Amino acid sequence: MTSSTIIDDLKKKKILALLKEGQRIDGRALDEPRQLTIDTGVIPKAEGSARVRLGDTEVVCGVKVQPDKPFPDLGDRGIFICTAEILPLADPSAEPGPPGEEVIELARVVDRGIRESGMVDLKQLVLEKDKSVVGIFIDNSVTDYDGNLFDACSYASVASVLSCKLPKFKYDSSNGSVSKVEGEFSAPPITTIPVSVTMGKIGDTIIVDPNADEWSCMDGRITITTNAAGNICAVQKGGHDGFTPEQLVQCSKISIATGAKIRDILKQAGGS
Amino acid sequence: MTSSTIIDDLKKKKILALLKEGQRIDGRALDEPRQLTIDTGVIPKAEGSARVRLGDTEVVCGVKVQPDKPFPDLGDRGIFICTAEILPLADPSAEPGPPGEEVIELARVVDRGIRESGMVDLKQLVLEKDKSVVGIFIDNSVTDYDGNLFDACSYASVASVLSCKLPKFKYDSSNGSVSKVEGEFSAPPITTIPVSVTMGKIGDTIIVDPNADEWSCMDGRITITTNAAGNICAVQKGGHDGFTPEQLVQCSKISIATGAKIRDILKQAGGS
Amino acid sequence: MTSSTIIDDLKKKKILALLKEGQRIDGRALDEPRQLTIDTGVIPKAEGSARVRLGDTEVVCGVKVQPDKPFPDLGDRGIFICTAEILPLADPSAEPGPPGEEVIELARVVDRGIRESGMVDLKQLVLEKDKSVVGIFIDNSVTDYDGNLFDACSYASVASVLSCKLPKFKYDSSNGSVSKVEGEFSAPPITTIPVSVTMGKIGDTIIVDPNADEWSCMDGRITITTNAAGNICAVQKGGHDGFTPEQLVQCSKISIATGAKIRDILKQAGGS
Amino acid sequence: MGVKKTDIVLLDENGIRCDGRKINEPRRIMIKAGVLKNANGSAYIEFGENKILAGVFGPRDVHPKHLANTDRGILRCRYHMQPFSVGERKNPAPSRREIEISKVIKEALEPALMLENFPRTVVDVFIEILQADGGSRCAALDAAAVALADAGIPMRDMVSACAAGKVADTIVLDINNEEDQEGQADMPVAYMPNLGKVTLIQLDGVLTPQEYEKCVNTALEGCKLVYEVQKKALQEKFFGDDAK
Amino acid sequence: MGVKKTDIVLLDENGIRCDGRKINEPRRIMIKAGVLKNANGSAYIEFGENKILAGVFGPRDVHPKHLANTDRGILRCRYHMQPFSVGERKNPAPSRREIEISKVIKEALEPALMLENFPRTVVDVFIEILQADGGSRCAALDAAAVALADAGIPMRDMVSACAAGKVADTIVLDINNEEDQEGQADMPVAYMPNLGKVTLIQLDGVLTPQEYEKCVNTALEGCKLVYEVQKKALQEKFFGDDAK
Amino acid sequence: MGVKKTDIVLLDENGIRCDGRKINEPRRIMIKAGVLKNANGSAYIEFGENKILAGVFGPRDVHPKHLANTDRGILRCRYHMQPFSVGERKNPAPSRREIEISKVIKEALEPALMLENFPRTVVDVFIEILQADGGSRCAALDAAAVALADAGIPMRDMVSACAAGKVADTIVLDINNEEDQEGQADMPVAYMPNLGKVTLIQLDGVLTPQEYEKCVNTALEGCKLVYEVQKKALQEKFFGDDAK
Repeated sequence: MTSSTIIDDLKKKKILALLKEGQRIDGRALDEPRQLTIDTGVIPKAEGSARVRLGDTEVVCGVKVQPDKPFPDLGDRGIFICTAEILPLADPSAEPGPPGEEVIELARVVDRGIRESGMVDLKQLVLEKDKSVVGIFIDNSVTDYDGNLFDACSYASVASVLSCKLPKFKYDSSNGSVSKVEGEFSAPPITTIPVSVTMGKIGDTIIVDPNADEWSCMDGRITITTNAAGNICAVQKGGHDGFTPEQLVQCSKISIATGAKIRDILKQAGGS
Repeated sequence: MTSSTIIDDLKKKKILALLKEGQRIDGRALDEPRQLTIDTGVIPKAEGSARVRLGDTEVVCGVKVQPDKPFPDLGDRGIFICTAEILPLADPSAEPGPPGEEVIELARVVDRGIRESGMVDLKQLVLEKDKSVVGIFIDNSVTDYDGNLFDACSYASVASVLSCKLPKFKYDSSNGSVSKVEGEFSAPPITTIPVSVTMGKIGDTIIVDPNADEWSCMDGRITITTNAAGNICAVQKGGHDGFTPEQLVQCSKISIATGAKIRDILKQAGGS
Repeated sequence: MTSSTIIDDLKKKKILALLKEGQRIDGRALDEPRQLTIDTGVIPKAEGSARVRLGDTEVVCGVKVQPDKPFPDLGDRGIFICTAEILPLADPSAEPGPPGEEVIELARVVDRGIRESGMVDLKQLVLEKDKSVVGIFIDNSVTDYDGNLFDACSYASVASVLSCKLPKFKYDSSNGSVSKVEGEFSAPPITTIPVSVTMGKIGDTIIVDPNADEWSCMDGRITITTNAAGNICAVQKGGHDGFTPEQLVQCSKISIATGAKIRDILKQAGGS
Repeated sequence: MGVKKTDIVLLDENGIRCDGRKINEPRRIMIKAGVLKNANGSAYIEFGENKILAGVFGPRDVHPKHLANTDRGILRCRYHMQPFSVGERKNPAPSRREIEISKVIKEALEPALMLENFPRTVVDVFIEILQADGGSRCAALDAAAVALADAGIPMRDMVSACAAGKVADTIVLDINNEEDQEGQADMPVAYMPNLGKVTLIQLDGVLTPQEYEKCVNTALEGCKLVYEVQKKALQEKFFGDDAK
Repeated sequence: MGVKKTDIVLLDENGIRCDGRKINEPRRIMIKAGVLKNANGSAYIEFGENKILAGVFGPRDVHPKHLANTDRGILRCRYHMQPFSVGERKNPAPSRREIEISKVIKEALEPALMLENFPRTVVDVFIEILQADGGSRCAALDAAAVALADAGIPMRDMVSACAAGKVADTIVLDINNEEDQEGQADMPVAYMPNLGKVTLIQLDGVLTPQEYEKCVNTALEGCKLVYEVQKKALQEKFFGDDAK
Repeated sequence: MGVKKTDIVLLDENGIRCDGRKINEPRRIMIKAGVLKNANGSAYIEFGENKILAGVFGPRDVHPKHLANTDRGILRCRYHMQPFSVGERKNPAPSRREIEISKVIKEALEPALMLENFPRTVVDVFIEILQADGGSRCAALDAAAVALADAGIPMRDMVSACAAGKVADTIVLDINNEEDQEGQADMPVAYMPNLGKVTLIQLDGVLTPQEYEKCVNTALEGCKLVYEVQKKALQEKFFGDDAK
């Protein structure tokens, strides 16, 4: 491990030295995300799916749509659940087993960013109030790790949902059973396209979309999700250092500007 | 750890030396429990609650009352479940995680002492036979450890139940649903007040309500629960040494005498 | 551990030397299973049961028969589940706790051998199509280990099922409840008697029913289950070495011949 | 046919119990020592309808090592029910009830074992309930104690266990399943017969102080009867049929 | 009686909120330091209807040892809800929500602690929610920071937390339970008041960029109010009632 | 469209199967080596509708250390299905089926690996089923073997896997999903083509001894076809498009 630690140390020093001159280790501008490539429909058996590459981070996402019972007290809306998992082949340090706090935070932040934006109008997913609703289950699997899983999983989720074909279900009130109407599909009820933008803070420099090298030496982290109207719909700060109030405002502006560009890519990928 | 072990050793020798003269390390008589302080209603959102201090042992207990399905073959009685947990802030040696055998025994002994006494008439908690009953869930959380959790949790449970306001539920036989009748409450159907008295055996001396120092050096342990009629309704022996038959009778007498005094304190605290 | 390792090494060398001369350490012929002893009805409270000794390997098996909901999409057949557990008293190296991959494979291979043979006609175990069926739960507990648990558990399962008294259940379509008709029993709907034969490969020698010493030094393993018609209904290869195609055919012939002899013992034990 | 559980007469006018026993009569007890090949010591007991197997390993190294005690050996105990041992199939994962019983059995055996002779080691006692009836924890203890002796673990005394209880307002010996379900109190007791110490006592149910004392004493008489059966089992194992 | 949840008036024409508070008015806050005997430091907070206990152990040895860091101490944090702390009884096993909150609280406290002084050790913060109301993570943080100070852990600054949010199209301080359920946005914020750094910020709900900035600033005003209460609690603990 | 599953014609009068294949014709197979950046070796396979990713790490240190073997490297294998890989969403926790398949895949790969060269280390094979179809364990093995070669782990031989089975009383190559559900037997086989050894064989379903032998041989023919695709994938990875 010693030699790898020395290389890590050298890399960290390099990153810090470059940032002082406003440069990044991979040549990007401070507010420039990595190249984003999206393929949808990669899992034909799933109702929606996408493979997303954000730099060298890769995520495969699949959507399953199934009838379900609504949550208690939420009988007037469908179910929408977004998960994330780092597959053990994505990273030498990943281990099979129950998710740690990092992965739980990842899944919850991705889920919340999309949910709080109201992207999918869950009220249109009710088959029978309080009895039966449509559930949309979005599972993200990270297959290659190069930092910033928050945005990669968020984009994969959004693209999968945009590309999703919603089967038609029929509720039979005589016996409470639900059946699928073969061959009938519709687009999901989309209201907006949320875009997550994650920024790292190294020293006092804010960088957009940190790669794995930057991720491992950053002091703080903030993920801001914006909707199509340019409003902010979710924020999550992480990392062992704080942000000044001014930096928080700066980050919100970056997230709106960068979000708008990425929203165009997502729209195109989703075919809408 | 060495120095602490030496202190523990010295303390143990002191305890044994004092006991030979019929004295205890904190000056109590052999059959004298520590001061018992009970505050009820400390968790207003719970249907019943209590904070109990027994010496420096502290327990917070809350009662939730909810409609539930009865257990199979027990369709003619409500549900009554008592749990206990040692919070990790209660003790440097406590760890978060699933309960060990010590805590499982604690919870089961507290539960059994109250259940076997018939304190709550479970037959009065049936909403619709075999279909729907009222469940009383009593959760004890130990917040500060100074030995003898058995009695502290038992007193906290009893006081919480005595202070409990039972909501009124209505069973709708047309669709099997249960609804709460807002604003209507009653006292739980109490038949007796059980009192648990735990005794330690150090050498051949029996002491009541051992504190943490005594607990760590005792050889055997017995918890005897008595009801308001002065009868014995539950016994649990623990520890790595045995009791003579005569000691078992001696302990039963102590538990009846001490139990009567503590029952008065519980009655007062419960407002009955 | 050193001395035991030396003995193990010596034993292994002895086994290999003997096999070169076509002999086994316990004097058996290469294709000769150990003595099989079966007692049925050993657990009167279970609907079926057996204690099986295969050499010094011992298994106790019990069958519980209970009404259950059918699996989705399998509403026209009963439930048949076979499990296996190595009890910690069976073997100094066994540990209490969740089953490892060895035991999961054991249980699944035993289950599959019997299931794929169609031994029990599950279509005759339906109380009400899609609503209620009879479940047959077969639990094997290994009480003494001397190798080849696959065959010992399989024989115990088959003997338990053959000796099983199936209670009569009545489905009440008005409320969906199921009740047992007291005192009425029938034999389970048996169509064939499957026999599992496990062979080890040490070097290039195939031996039937390896004991613990042979098991610990064998290179490959194959379990072949045959039915009463002499057909092959399940195969499972294990171990860290492969088999030539010719060996696979050789093993299938051994399993048919040996299976026929063991089937007679099972029939007798099951009283059919 | 048409007889409901609650119609059982637990004690008739002649002092005869629902299974035909007298008030102070235990059920049939059969113990066999040394029944397993792999375990260092073992025993099989049939106590009424209970059928229980106990196996002992040790003294042996402790894993993980940090659990070892430098002063004395440790005792571990697992009481475990087979899925087919009860009326409705039991989930094989240990229940809270099984964990508690494992603990009280461990503490009932510990006073009899000279574990101070074996620092840094562990003795493992594994108890498997093949068929359960009333009083299974006492029967389990009886088998476990014989298995420990069979394993050659140095013991100060045997541990012998038997329950007493209250049925139809009467203190009776050795509660069976129906009496446990329908009766008024159940008190399992374990006893070291030569040292005169009670190493397990539990009680569920209500007793007056007088009944409590009588119940303890009734259970102790049962323990002494069990003790004779345990001794016989060990004699048969070590000295063969001549010992009969 | 007959009043449905959705009929709540979150903000009336006079700028008064559903619990009678003004837009910039926090709920009642009471903090007491040093409430536990066993913990090295502790605090109890009542913040609105929140009732929360925090206890700190450490710096102490790390178990298992391979988790230790040779450069600096590590911080562990557990935010845990009692089963009786919410309307419907909560399963005591930690939920994914509790695990996430534990992590963000840990990261909110870490910048304030001089853990570099205590290599190879761990500081454990245990937070128990006895009764939950809106804003429990901020209240938990406030108690935890006081408990850390009470334990004598060297700190660069206090950490003070308070939420702001959007209710009836208005930015308000310190969201309560009803406002959280029925309101438009909730933004918990933690702040080091002397170093001027935000160590926790989350947002659920939609805000315009202008509202976002106002919401941050409103929350920071709340943090400063909390800071005064935290200081008072520590003064009372260490200097007694004279400090009042 | 009113057509029920059981109306599928698995084999028509012209010997054509439900997906248009002939009796000895495998589904489309496409393998790509070296598809992941972090893994030491990797492969992606499409085999019919199966879409599977395999990644290899190692030889590397074993954690926890007591699992290490001083004589030879150990092989660990995980076969894991994505929640979205099947019709109904699958719980991501490994099922008993996945654990068994992981074990037989490990034992099918082991004979081909020269693990004796790497004592005290572990080679980890992670297989992720992105989309499942009939024969996923064979396809998984095929990808895993290529990933191991891609990782540069010394191998005695390739491992090539393909199933055969019985459908409409006929032995056919490479069972698809419908044939697996509705057919009479399924026999997955893995083969070291140069060493001539079968390293995995399982069978579900009933075969006469003659059918059994024919089924083995049919599967072996499939394995040889797969072997060519595996070699091509590695050539393309290491020698580029020229290799085509």
